[in-house]
Amino acid sequence: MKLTALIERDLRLAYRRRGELATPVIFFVIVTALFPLALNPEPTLLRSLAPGVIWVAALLAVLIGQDSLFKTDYEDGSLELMLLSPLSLEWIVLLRVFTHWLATGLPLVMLSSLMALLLDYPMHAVGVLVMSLLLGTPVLSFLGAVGAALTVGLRRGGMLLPILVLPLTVPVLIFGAAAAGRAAVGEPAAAPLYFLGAMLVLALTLAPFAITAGLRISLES
Amino acid sequence: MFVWFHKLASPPFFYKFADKLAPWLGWLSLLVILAGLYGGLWLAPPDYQQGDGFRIIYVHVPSAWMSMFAYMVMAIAAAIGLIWRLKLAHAVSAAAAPLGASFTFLALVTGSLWGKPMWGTYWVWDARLTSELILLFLYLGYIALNHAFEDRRTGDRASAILALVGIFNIPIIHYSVTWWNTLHQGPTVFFGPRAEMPASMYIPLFIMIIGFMLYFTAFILKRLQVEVLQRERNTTWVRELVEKS
Amino acid sequence: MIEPMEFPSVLSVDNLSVWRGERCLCRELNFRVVTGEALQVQGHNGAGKTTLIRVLTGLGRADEGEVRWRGEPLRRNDAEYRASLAYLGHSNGVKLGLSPRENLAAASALLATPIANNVDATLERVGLRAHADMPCGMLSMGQRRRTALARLLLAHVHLWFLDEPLASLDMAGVTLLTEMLKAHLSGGGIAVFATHQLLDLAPFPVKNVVLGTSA
Amino acid sequence: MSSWHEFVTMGGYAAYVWPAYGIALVVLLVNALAPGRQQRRLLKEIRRRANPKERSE
Repeated sequence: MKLTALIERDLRLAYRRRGELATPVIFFVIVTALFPLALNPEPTLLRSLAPGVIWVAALLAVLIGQDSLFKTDYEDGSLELMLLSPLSLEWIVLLRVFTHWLATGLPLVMLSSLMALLLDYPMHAVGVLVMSLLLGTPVLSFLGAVGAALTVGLRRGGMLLPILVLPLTVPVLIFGAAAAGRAAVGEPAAAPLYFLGAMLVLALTLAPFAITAGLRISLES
Repeated sequence: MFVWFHKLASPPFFYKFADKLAPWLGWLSLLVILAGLYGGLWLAPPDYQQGDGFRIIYVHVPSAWMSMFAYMVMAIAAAIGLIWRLKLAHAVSAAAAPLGASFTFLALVTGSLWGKPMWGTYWVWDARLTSELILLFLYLGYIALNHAFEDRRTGDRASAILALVGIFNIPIIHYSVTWWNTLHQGPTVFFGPRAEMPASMYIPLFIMIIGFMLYFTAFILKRLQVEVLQRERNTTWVRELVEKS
Repeated sequence: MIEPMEFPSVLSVDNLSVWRGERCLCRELNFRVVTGEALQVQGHNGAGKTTLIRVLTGLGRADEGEVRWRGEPLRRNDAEYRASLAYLGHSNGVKLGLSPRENLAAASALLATPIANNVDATLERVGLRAHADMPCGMLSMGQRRRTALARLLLAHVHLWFLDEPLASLDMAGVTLLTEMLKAHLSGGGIAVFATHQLLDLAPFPVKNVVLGTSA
Repeated sequence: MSSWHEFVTMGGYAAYVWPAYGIALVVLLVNALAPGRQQRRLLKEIRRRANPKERSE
């Protein structure tokens, strides 16, 4: 199938510039590590703050990473070819965001369990934390992709993107951090996880349309 | 009727139409707001719990109401602009944003001034105030994107997409914030009209809301004139208009 | 390839006006190009050649007027139209991290029709056989441009839109492009290109559009 | 309200009620005056561009 060839291309490219793609992940690790330095490194305090700290750091890291989603394609002209392809741009974009998430979001989710240990987050709840990030970070990727599509033609788009997208990410942050927080104190975390799942379904179905519309507008001039 | 709407969407006709209508609506809104203030600040009795502090309601609730109404106007106009490629519709979105942002700002400031005597602090992460704050961020994002492009038309269309994504998100944001708020059981003070309010309390509130709506209509027309002029500056009708004046 | 008579392959433009910000690039432009013809877009730098070509591909949009393909005005998101065109822009659309072979494989994944020429033959044709597996970042500007030219040969499409195709090509590259264009026209194709140099495509007719004279 | 005094002091809430109305007044006034000023400035600019000769006047 053709679309698998596109995934293959994206993953191959991602592998060749893995250094660049690692930056959001490194950013995530460093930001998480800064909190104990700014706060009091007392274990009970850290434990109570851990879900929020990890979630905010993941949110920022994912959004910062999304700036590069279409940038190189825009600069080298591949984006025009994508738009001129007779294949459905929605599908192309969906795969694009997904492979980008595989390259940046997934490593971040994996590392979050490690960061959880540094923040004295209870071991028994790590599964829920990882699950919440697994469901939530793709939603962030899609929201970030909408912002990236709208700002791809702008020279100073990198600063603008978080301003546009951060307010939209509030529900993901709330449910994600709540799931991780509840699990840590032994409360049931299913409800917020379901909400995250529902948002993921919404993002998967609606965001590609917003992203393609944004790309078409950005490339018009 | 439809023909009339079609004519109204043509920029030169609209410009003259707005020129005639805006001052009338502006003065009318002033009258209505003054009447509402008289009712709210003088005639209405003090609240049995909040005393005279509750009188902030007459500016807080209309502002909060308008902040959401303006976003609706902005998003609907954005959709019309994208679907039917109506330049005037994009101008409506661009004109509604700064007005909506100011109402949101007002709702936040009056809300926190109300909160101080009730909670003992200017800011509490109450569900409504938090939603208002996020709404303000959404407005700021829209305005920033709208002005980020060299070509005004590209900016209009890009920010229209953002407004639409926003309107889909607002219910989810509001729901999540309410959920989060009940989870953490913050202090709740009731902002807004209550079922058992006497007529002398809620009638001024409705008058104020009507006054704010009139104000919004009057000054969105005025702002639209500016937006239309900016977008149409090279056309012959603008040249003729300039030469006549 | 037999075309039904009622749908002759013709690209036409009716009363096209394109503005860029405050500047009018073309006003009420009219032309038509048919099978076997080429159209050269001329004009000084900044006259709007790129913008016009982008409007013709459907990437850009016109302020007034219409672009018609086989008599039908272009719709928004016209996948059928996009399936019948190939575009070579200012930028090559070549990924520097991938080799020419990988680039062509990715480009063919974006096509609707199965590829007409296999990747090896195409690379041979544009003279990149020896460099097929080097990352494009290590190739010269001219070789990258050739990789982009190779993309045009992957599928049989009716319309070629070429924006400054001669940029960074050497003499042999210019000859290659001329031959490619002639082969395309003789196969019943249409080519629209913007160049500063005149291309000799005899015996095929080359029409002209000159932009920037009215401004 | 039964007296001016009561109206001004707002039953002890004057420090909150009056600033709220004051800020509202300022915001509404700014929004009311800004578009008119912008419109005049824009018209002037368009006129100047249309006839560059009149600039010296």
